[in-house]
Amino acid sequence: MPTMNIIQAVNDALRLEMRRDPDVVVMGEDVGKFGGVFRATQGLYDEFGADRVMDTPLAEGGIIGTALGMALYGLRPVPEIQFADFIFPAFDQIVNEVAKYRYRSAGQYSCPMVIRTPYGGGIKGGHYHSQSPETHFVHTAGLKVVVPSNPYDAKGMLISAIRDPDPVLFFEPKRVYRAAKGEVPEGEYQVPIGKAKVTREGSALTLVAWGSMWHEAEQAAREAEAEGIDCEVIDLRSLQPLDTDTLVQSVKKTGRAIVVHEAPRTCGFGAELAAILQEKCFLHLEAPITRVTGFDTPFPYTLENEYLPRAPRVLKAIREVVSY
Amino acid sequence: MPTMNIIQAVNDALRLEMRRDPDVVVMGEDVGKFGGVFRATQGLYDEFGADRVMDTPLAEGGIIGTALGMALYGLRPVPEIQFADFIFPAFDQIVNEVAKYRYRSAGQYSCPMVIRTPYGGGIKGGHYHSQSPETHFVHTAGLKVVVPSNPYDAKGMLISAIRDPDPVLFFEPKRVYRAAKGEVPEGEYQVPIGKAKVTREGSALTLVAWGSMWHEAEQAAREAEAEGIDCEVIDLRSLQPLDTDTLVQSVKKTGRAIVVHEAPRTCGFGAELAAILQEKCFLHLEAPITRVTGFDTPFPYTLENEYLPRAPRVLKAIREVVSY
Amino acid sequence: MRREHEVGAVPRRQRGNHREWEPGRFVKEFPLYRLVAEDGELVGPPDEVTLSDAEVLKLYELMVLNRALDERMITLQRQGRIGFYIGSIGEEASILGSAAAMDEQDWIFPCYREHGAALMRGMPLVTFLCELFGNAGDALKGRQMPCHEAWRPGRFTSISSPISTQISHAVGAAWAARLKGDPMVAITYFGEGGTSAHDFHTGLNFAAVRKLPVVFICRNNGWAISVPRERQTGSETIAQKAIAYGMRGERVDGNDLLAVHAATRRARARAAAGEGPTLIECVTYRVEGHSTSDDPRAYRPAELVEPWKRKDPLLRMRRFLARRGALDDAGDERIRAGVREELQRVLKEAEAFAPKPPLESLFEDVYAEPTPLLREQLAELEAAVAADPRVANPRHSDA
Amino acid sequence: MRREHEVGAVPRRQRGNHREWEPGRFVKEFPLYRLVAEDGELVGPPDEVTLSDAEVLKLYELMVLNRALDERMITLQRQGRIGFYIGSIGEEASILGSAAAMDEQDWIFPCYREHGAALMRGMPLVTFLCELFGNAGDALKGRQMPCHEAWRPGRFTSISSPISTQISHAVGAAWAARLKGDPMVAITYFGEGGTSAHDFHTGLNFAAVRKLPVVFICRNNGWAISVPRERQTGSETIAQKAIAYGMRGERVDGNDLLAVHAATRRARARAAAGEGPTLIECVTYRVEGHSTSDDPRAYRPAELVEPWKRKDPLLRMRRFLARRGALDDAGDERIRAGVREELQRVLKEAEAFAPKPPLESLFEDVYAEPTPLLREQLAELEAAVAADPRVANPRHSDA
Ligand SMILES: Cc1ncc(C[n+]2csc(CCOP(=O)(O)OP(=O)(O)O)c2C)c(N)n1
Ligand SMILES: Cc1ncc(C[n+]2csc(CCOP(=O)(O)OP(=O)(O)O)c2C)c(N)n1
Ligand SMILES: [Mg+2]
Ligand SMILES: [Mg+2]
Repeated sequence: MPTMNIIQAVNDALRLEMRRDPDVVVMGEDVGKFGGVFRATQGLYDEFGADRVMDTPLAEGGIIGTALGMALYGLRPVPEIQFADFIFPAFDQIVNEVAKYRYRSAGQYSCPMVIRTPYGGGIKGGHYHSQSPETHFVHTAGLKVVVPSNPYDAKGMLISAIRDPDPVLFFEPKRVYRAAKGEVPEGEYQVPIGKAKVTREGSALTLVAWGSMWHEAEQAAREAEAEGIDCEVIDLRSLQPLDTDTLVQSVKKTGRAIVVHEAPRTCGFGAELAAILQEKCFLHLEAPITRVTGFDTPFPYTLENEYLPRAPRVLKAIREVVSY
Repeated sequence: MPTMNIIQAVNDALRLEMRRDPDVVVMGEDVGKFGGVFRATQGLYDEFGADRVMDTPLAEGGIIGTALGMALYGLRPVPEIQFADFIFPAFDQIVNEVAKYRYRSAGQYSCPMVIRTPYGGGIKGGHYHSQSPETHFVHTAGLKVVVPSNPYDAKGMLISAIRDPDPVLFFEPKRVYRAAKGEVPEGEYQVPIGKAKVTREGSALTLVAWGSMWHEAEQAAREAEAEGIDCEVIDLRSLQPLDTDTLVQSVKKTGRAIVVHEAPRTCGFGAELAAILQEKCFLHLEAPITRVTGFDTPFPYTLENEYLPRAPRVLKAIREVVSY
Repeated sequence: MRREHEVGAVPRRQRGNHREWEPGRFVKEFPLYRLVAEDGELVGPPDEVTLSDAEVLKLYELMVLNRALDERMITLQRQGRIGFYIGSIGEEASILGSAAAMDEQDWIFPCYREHGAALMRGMPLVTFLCELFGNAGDALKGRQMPCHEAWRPGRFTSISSPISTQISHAVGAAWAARLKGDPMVAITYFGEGGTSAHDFHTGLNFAAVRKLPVVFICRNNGWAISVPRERQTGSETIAQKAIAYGMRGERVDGNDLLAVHAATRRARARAAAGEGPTLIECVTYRVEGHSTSDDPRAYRPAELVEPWKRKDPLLRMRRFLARRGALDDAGDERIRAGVREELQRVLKEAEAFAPKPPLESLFEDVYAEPTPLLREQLAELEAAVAADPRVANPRHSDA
Repeated sequence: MRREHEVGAVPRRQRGNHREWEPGRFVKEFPLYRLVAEDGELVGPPDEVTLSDAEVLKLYELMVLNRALDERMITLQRQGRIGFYIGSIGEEASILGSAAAMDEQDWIFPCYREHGAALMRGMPLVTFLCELFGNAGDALKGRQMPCHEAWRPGRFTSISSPISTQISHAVGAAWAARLKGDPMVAITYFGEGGTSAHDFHTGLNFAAVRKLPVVFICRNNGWAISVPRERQTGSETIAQKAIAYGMRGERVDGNDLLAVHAATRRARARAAAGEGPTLIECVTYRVEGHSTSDDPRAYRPAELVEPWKRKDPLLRMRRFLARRGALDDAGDERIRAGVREELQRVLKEAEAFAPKPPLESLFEDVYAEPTPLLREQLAELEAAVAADPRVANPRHSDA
């Protein structure tokens, strides 16, 4: 099996889906000849031509609005938003239009599309090249939201997302775009949307993370192991729909849970997980569900490592939670 | 003391602040001669003239962007977004610009403004005249978010918001715009931002709500009282900053809490409250923090009463939580 | 693709050339295109008429239905039988003239006044009325406010309230059709207020840069709720906004059914031929309030409306048809009586449906398949209704 | 306020009048305004020159500094000493010519290439460099990416990455100044890519409908990262976009410092006189990559760039000054040497600061006063750093 990084895996998934289905098209700023500022669409322009790999004017609202129209008409657009921080000009189109189109037309129309966008900190991007806005979209009924942490899932979930009948926000962890490498099967395969993955079994507590922060959670778990603390780690992968069963099963077993995410803590997705877990595992909990997250400030530049909930902070929380 | 409804209280606050401070200006769609589609700015155009009560073109992004520029230059703009559902075209300006301006310039600049907007369901508004998007803004560092439930608070908090050095989202509960009446002092007074109010003392459980849903919580508490269940009711009023002390004190006392809000449950503000309360009151809890909320669907038209977490659903939850 | 700046010849000793727009320049550059005068006389070049008298008569009948529908529904709203209504009184020619100029396979991306176009595209009147009631007969399962219909079989898309969002959808559909090699041309509607919105700008820009087959119809009816056109934009005409995109623009008498039809037909033909999109400004007037929620007396002097009542598009077509001997008073009365009867009958039919769609419909169509979470929430709601009937009946609940 | 539609005279027998734009029409309608030819000769009307030779010389010096700064910082980035850089090589005349045309009290709303304007407005070079390092000397407390400076004392506002958001800020500030009776005129910068963004449309529309004192400078440098101008908009010129708003437009040779200055000066005067805003298109070229993150070889043939190297704005001013006897080779060398030395010295000064701002600065300025939540989070972070130094030092942490 070839080894790929996440960018290559995304690129591979796009290529395979475009070969399989002529309705799949890619669009966005700089995705054409240039192949995207992170090179995720590299080579697609040459293989599929300017008609299916479309550079657009600089307007995210226009990208999503026209993608919606394409989807209504029967294409499967895969718009790229260059950085997740720049998704907000398209926010109205996403939450008021894309998310509600099927519902408001009672299923007469639908607009499946996959909105790909690199998210998160750790690349010295400051305020506007580091944000993790997943919560906004999880809160919006009608959207699916997924975040792979590794090349295998990135490829398999992107293929699933493109074939999904609903609009999917596909957040790519740009901090580990190149660093996360792994074996990826050639050819097509799917990783189902809505299924979390237990990446490490343990009994002392449950660590829940996704995307870049899954790597920090894993590292913290490794370090905790050295201290004799036996963590279970869950890579959430899909935030909406949520694999509540896997989570609840794990937390009922361990009695303790820590959620790790980059976005600011208040109203981050960790809040939802804490709310659900305390509701569904109440009688099993031996410590409060704890959140190790970004702080409630804009994303900083110089102090980004202090800001990010990296392994040392997770480890500290692990120690505190097991000794609660 | 005169009796007012919420619209009149808002109008009174705007008038007083505009008289006090020539830098306070009002702007938005239809706020001028017409006085706003809900008449909240009625009479201001006649008293203060077209220069301080400004009808704008139909573009919420433009309204907030220009308000930001005005605030930088020293005015205190109070932009109105006609319905909270239409705030999304301004989302980028609010979360990427207004919220971050002070931080990113390290305090060189600031852009205090009060974004007034009617929110919520119950007026047969369907998808686009019913939404409760508060979570998005609470999640965004740099913004304050308040929601009054009654005329007294509406006036006092709007005055506080206008004098606040930070940008404030001021969500007005349009379902009870006219129905919620009460005595309101003449002249100026402030209700501090960041302070919740215990509106009913009780020991069986804590009901937390804000805006329109506070009225449902109160009604449910009255009905529960008839059944011998003694609820404490907290009108949150300010979501960011949050009066954690008042909440924690109450829940430590009662050991049980229900949060009521209109927005979809997933990642709604109830999730944050549940997360905080289970964290801070863990050893005091006798039942999971429970959420009675809107469902994870777009806001419906005909079935809006089924959708809204009104008193009967709250009452059912009360019975369940006390007998957990 | 030429990638070099085209700077043109640079004249020497050329003076500062900031363009001032002499008042009236664009009114002159975009003269109002009219075929039929207010008195019904054909005043335009006869070879530009794109409708036969029989076709005009059919459209006239639809205009009469549209008008009667609007009037009846406003009454119904006042009686509390429906919650809201927004219609097109005075703007019928702009809507029906343009919609009729499109081909069968073309898609319509409406604003919220184009109900006549939905009916033209085969939406049954009873289905439209059920949408207003939001009852069990509503094709939208009671989910949207009145007047937010969608009709897929007629390629009439789904109306949403946020202004101008439909514009880029039309552009995207046209783009898709071109990629698929289909001869579809998209038409989309918006008000002059809608030209201030974000999506107007991006939609027109995307369409022009790719020369996509779209016809943009701006119903310039003078008002955006209480905001007059002069407070909406500093441009003299809406048509001139086409220049910003390198797109064709045209200004048309929006109360002249024949002119609107002819202009749209031409724009459609050019779009289909790969010559790109056109922005058509239909100059018309919002004779009534914005919707049943509005009372224009608070901001608009009645005198302003009077001249426009005389320009009524129905009257003009009636006169036109009369002059051509295609419609006499008796014929007109027959049309009106027929419409009245149909409305009466269909209204009864619509009101016969159960007032509410079923509870479980609340959770359908959020996704193609309900998620586990939504199934859980349905069960929760069903249990709540079972425990306390007030959950589904506000009369027992509200304080 | 006139609230009635102005329809103009309606000609009889008038033919369908959809406007086609003959190719070249707008290039002709907006001829490139130039005062100084590439060889340095004054080719425009001498009475339109708005700068003395001494002033040109000062601006030339600033251009040289700006160029040297850009070149040095690109090197620094390659050496890994700063994380990112985005400069204005080739666009200096567009930026400095326009900024210099504004008055002292005017506010500047920059895009992200206007560092020269920040320096012109008194931002100390060392402060600018500290921003690039994000170190303890950074006036922004290390919060933003390099090249996102803000300088309040010089009324140079805060740069953000999202494209064109600053445009409506400029409009709002101008509106505020008018309400306060201040003689302030706002100037704002954006690229031709930025004209596709939402905020371009709303900003220009708001400004024009209120005739606000704003000067809009579009640096049309041909590229938005890899997207050429032809894929950005279907309009022939950017200047013609002014027509959509009923605003003045002008197309200027953006590599001609004197032309840019004169055009901006006129636009400023009109704005100050209450005659409303102007859109100025500065035709220039992005000679380098978009930023240090970009490599244009992936999408742009080198041949395209060559002609623009000959149009270098520094070269043109040097020739102009030489012709006027205001600058000889020795003088030029003195300027360049001075700039090199200054850069060297200030760079040392900047690098002497501690590499990081203090931990607590992370929680300042979110609000005017930190909320209880933020104080709690600071305590949490301090405890974490105390417990494990790796929290503040990635080298010990990353896998
Ligand atoms: C984004 C958004 N902002 C505000 C509104 C409220 N609103 C509804 S209709 C309207 C005026 C629209 O005027 P125009 O575009 O001219 O259309 P007309 O009603 O005249 O046909 C406004 C402000 C809305 N629906 N959407
Ligand atoms: C809203 C938004 N979308 C995308 C980007 C990424 N981006 C940064 S610069 C740029 C191109 C800008 O081109 P132009 O406006 O012509 O300015 P120039 O760089 O040529 O000066 C893009 C797409 C961004 N910063 N903001
Ligand atoms: Mg209108
Ligand atoms: Mg550019």
